[in-house]
Amino acid sequence: MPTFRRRPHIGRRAIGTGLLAALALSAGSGPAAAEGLSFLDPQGPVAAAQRDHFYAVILLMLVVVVPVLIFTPLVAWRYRYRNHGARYAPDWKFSWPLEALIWGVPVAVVVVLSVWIWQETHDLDPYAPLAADKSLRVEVIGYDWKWLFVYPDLHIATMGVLGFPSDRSLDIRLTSASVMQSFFIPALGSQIYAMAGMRTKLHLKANRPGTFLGENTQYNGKGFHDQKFRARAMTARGFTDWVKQVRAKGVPLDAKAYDVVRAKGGLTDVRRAVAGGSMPPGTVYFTDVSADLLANVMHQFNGGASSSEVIVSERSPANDTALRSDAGHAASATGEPPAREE
Amino acid sequence: MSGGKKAVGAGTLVRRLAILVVAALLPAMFARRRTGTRSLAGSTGSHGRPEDEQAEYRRELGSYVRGVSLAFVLTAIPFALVHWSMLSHGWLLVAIGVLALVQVVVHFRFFLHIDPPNQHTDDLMLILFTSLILIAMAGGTTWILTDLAARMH
Amino acid sequence: MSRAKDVRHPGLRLGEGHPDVAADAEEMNFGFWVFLMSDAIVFALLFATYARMVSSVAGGLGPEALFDLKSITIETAALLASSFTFGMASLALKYARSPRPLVKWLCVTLLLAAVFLGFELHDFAHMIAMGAGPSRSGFASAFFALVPLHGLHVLAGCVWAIALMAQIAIHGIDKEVKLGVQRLGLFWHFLDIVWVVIFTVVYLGGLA
Amino acid sequence: MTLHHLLLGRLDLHALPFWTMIEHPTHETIVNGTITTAAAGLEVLAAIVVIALVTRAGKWRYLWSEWLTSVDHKRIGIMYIALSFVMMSRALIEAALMRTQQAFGLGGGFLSPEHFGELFSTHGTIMIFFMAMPFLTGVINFAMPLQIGTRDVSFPVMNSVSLGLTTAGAMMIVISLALGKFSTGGWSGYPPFTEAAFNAGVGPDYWIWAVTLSSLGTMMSGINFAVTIYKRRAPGMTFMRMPLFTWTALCTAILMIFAMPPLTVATAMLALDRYLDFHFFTNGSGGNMMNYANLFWLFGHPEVYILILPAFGVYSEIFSTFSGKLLYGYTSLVLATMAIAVISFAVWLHHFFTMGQNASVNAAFGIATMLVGIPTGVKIYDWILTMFRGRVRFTVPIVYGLGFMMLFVLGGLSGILLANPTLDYQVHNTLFLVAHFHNMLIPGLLFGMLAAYHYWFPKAFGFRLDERWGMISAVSWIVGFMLAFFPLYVIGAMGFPRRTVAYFDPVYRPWMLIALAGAAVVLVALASLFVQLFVSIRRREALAVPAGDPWDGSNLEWAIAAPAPEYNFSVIPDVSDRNPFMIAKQKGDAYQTPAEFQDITMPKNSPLGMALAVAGGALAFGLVWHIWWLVALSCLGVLVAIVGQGFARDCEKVIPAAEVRRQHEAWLRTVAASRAVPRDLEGEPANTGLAARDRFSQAAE
Repeated sequence: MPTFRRRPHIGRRAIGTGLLAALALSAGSGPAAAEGLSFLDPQGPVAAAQRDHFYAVILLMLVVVVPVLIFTPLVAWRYRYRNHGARYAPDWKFSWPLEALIWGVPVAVVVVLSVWIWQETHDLDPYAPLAADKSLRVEVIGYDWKWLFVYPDLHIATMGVLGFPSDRSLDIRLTSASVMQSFFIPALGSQIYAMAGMRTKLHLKANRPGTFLGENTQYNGKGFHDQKFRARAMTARGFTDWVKQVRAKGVPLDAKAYDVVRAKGGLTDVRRAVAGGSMPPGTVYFTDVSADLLANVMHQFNGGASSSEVIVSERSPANDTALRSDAGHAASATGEPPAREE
Repeated sequence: MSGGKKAVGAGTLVRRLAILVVAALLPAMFARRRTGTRSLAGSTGSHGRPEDEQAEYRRELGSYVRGVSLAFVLTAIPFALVHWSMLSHGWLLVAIGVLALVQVVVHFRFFLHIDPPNQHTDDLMLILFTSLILIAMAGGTTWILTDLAARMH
Repeated sequence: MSRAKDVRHPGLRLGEGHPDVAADAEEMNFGFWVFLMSDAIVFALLFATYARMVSSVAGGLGPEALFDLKSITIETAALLASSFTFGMASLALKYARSPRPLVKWLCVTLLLAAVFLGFELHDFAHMIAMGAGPSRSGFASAFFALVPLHGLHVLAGCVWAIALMAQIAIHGIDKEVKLGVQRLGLFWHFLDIVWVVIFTVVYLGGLA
Repeated sequence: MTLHHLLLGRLDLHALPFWTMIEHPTHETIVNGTITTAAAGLEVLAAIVVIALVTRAGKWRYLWSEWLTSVDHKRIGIMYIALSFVMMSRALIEAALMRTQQAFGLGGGFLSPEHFGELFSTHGTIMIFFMAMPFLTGVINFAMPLQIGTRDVSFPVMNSVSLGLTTAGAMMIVISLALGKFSTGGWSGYPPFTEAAFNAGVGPDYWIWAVTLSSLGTMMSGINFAVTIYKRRAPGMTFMRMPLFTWTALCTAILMIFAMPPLTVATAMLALDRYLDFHFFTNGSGGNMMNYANLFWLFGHPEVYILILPAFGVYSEIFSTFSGKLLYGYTSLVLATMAIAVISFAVWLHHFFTMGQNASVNAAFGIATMLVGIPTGVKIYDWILTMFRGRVRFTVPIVYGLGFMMLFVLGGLSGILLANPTLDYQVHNTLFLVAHFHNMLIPGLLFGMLAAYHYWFPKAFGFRLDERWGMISAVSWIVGFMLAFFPLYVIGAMGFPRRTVAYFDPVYRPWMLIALAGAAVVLVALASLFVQLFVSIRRREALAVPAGDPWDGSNLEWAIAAPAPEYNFSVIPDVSDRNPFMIAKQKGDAYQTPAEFQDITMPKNSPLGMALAVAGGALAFGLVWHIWWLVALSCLGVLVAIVGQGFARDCEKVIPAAEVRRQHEAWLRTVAASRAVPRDLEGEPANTGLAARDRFSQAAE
């Protein structure tokens, strides 16, 4: 497994000062700007490597770009029609040394870039696990117009917020229950498509606790712009507490709740329908979530279950109860919404 | 690899036969070059004489007959191979693929009259360039989609 | 035109017995070749799609259950023979003094094409009857885009041949008819090549 | 099935843009309904005004016989460019509307998401298929046959059919504004979003048929151009004597021939999915939407070079012409052009790096993509070296050219960034990408086409375009572009997805406001173009260049009168060099009376193009609205038109030698009466199209 390399480059930082300054300038203008928005202000190793690569490529490209920016106006002005002092050689049309230079330099640049591409692409392959640590498994399912984050080992699921501990990497599997979507947390790293009947993979990690913008970047209809979430990296302790919270405040993801999830609509619609008033704003918490949910959703497009059968779980209820008591919660404490009683 | 084992004995025999047939056919195809150049010389110099035209007609007719015979043979072999499962699955695919390629060349040569020595380079370049693009597109598509399919489970 | 003497375009070369077409044939035939090559890309992509989707049967029937080699054999024989009879039509155009042999060979070609199309339609009906119509699965969709498209091309070739015979009836064998027969010839032989790939990739490959 | 369905399919009152607003009057429906209705109303009004004006002037017959049925490559080219201007106006207004929405989009804005979706979809579709493609097709149509010294393209009637089909496609988009809704699936129309399961309405169907018509037209244009260049060059014009623009036209044509089939296949499969319940790209039942991405970009990437290459050719012409100097590195430029054309077929995967293929596949296509950067970089340096030791005149085309070079390298830089799969994983689908491709297409394509418009306009109409308004427009384009798109790089790097109607983070707003200002400046640029045309027509006497060579050109197109005669050349020239006209001028051989004139055979007008435009348009309309009788009828119409064309005889007319002689001699008298102007008077009324040989040295080669 390729472990994660991070090559410090002093020069790279300096180049991006302009862009970063621009970012910083605008970053001060709103409260929400405190959230990690961009890989230029990376919050995880993947994004940091991408930023370094970004600046490195820019720096190298300047070898070709800067001469154009200098010589184009310079030559045009020096050889303007009225400048009678400039030499005029109307028949001059070729020079081997210059030819070698204008082919040679771009070729050299591209050779270097190609080596970089090969290395970086393999190092940062989203399918490749990040480190040998015990990663947290998260399964992401795209609906119109929200993401469902399933924690198959914890039997919970959330919407609107993706919580995870910052000391563990995230092992994400993705699919879509609708059209194609693209899952993206810029401050942490790569985006990847989620498609119906197919499973893509992504590995991310945060450096420290924080809250970052998460979104879908592939247009999927009228709720597209609203398909955002917060990626919340927490301390190990904080994560445990958060999971308890989810269990406490969440509602079971049964067939009825699932119908709400898969119906077209935004996060607010789901919140309203499952009466998630006790949950923190902008989130929906689910408990009793089948570990096979993602597989079932995928299967449904590959000649398998109808969409109403997706949530059928193979886990025994007893097992489920055991898990719940493990977490130290009585089922009665979950604040089940009345709607579920029917 | 369905039914490969039982057909191996007969398969090798038929395979050798097929190779022999193809090997015998190939020279026949390229033997046409000689007569091809001769006919060009003939037609430029001696237009209008009925006996020459008659010869020219017979030559061209012969070319079509040769082409269609080759086409039938090259079709019959793979159909027979598949019908009687005479080779193992893998070899069968290779054999019918190769035979199809040979037949495509036969069609180009005898029906579409693509014969390099007597050809405008324009047309030949066009066909070769098309082949290049075609391989890039179809091959690339297969490569990409196969890779994706493998990584989507 | 100085280049008229140097006509070495592909396809049937009418030679010096037909000086009226020489200059135009060069350009027309080359243009038609370019079109055919563009069309070849269409088929190539359909083949690639088919190859990718052949296993996407979505629980339905696959090639080995659906294809009937006997019928394919007859279709193939008819189409290969029609390529030969079209060659005869081309020779008739080049050498015959009257339109009769040309029309005769075109009619034979049409007859063979009708046999081909008839059996092909029969195959399709058979597949649909077995519940493998185009909306059954990705495989069936890919099949019903690729093979009938070739059939449609053949049908278009037939319409073209009939139109040419009508033109012969009205205008006789004039320059336009000669150019038309030449190009239809290219088209016809091209379709034969596509069929060779179809019976190899789709039918034999599916049954192998 | 009711009678209504039989007659009108699914077309009913709900198709009208104001109907929803009347049925369900909410704030949102009223705002969006009013905007759409106003736009549709303007469109209908414009159509009525045009019809009324033509009728009042009694010009229908003239329009029909001189333009619509014309098979003259120059007129077809001009009509293509006119179509392009009309469509560009609409798409730019849409762009400005989107910029306005996003500038005020913090927490909402005034447009509904669906309306915004239609806007970015029509904007993209129009700009690619009905602005850029017609523009470059028009320029190639107009200039290429003149440059290679022939009288028309190889297949003049097919040329008119190409125009007809492209126009029919454009009409689909025009109609979609007034009847029904356009797709919201973007210009690339990715399924399964555009499948019937998710978008059952007429929108995706409008998109499918508009694009399909256009791609058929483009493929025919490609065949036409390639065969023309292969078979119709003037005697002596070997490949390595062809003007650079003709070279790029050839490469573009080859790309058109091979890149359009994948698009046709992709849209046809999508149509089969939607109409006949096939499963190519559907969710489930064995469908595979990844193949759509694959097929679409098999077309889409070569398409980028179809768009850019002709502009590269134009820049080669104008840098040489307006520097008064031979083109530097001709062979280099030819090789670079061919290299770009070939490599462009091997890079398509970079449009979906994030789909999940393995690192080696991604890296391979990333490297292939960067290879394109090499010949492109070489070209830029070749043009700088063309100016080097020249005498650069800062005319409108050169200003576009200089703006192009400075801006294009920045776009190239962002392109190289995007070619890295690693970085694409970050900026894919964001406004960074949007900024990048606008950065390539506006300076790369549009500036080049506008430069070409300015450069060859005198050859088409006999008078120059006004320099002052041209300059205002050029500067506005450059400034407006920078203001509108540089902020998008920043916003994109901040993770802002493209196609987003509204946002909730105020951090983006300042940049959006700058971009809005840029859009306003671009609208000024557009308006200036129209003012320029108007002013130029008013001043056409003062701007006239009947002698035909206003810029001291070096290729064959400048060796004839302006406007060019129908048959282009009184006698087909013999070419013995590159830059044949420049050499003739230097030797004093220009403006000669040929030893003898011959009758010229030209193709007659043909209504086939118009017939297929109408039948094709009706077919598409019937398919969109499920009006099956119209579909059947128009299929029949197409069949009859095509088969009928085969029966047409006597399609040529003869222009007698005496008439050719008369026109040629009249032109020579004009030349004799013209005052040769030195280059510093190039923009003055004194320039009547005869160049003084003041600053050139002797032989060129």
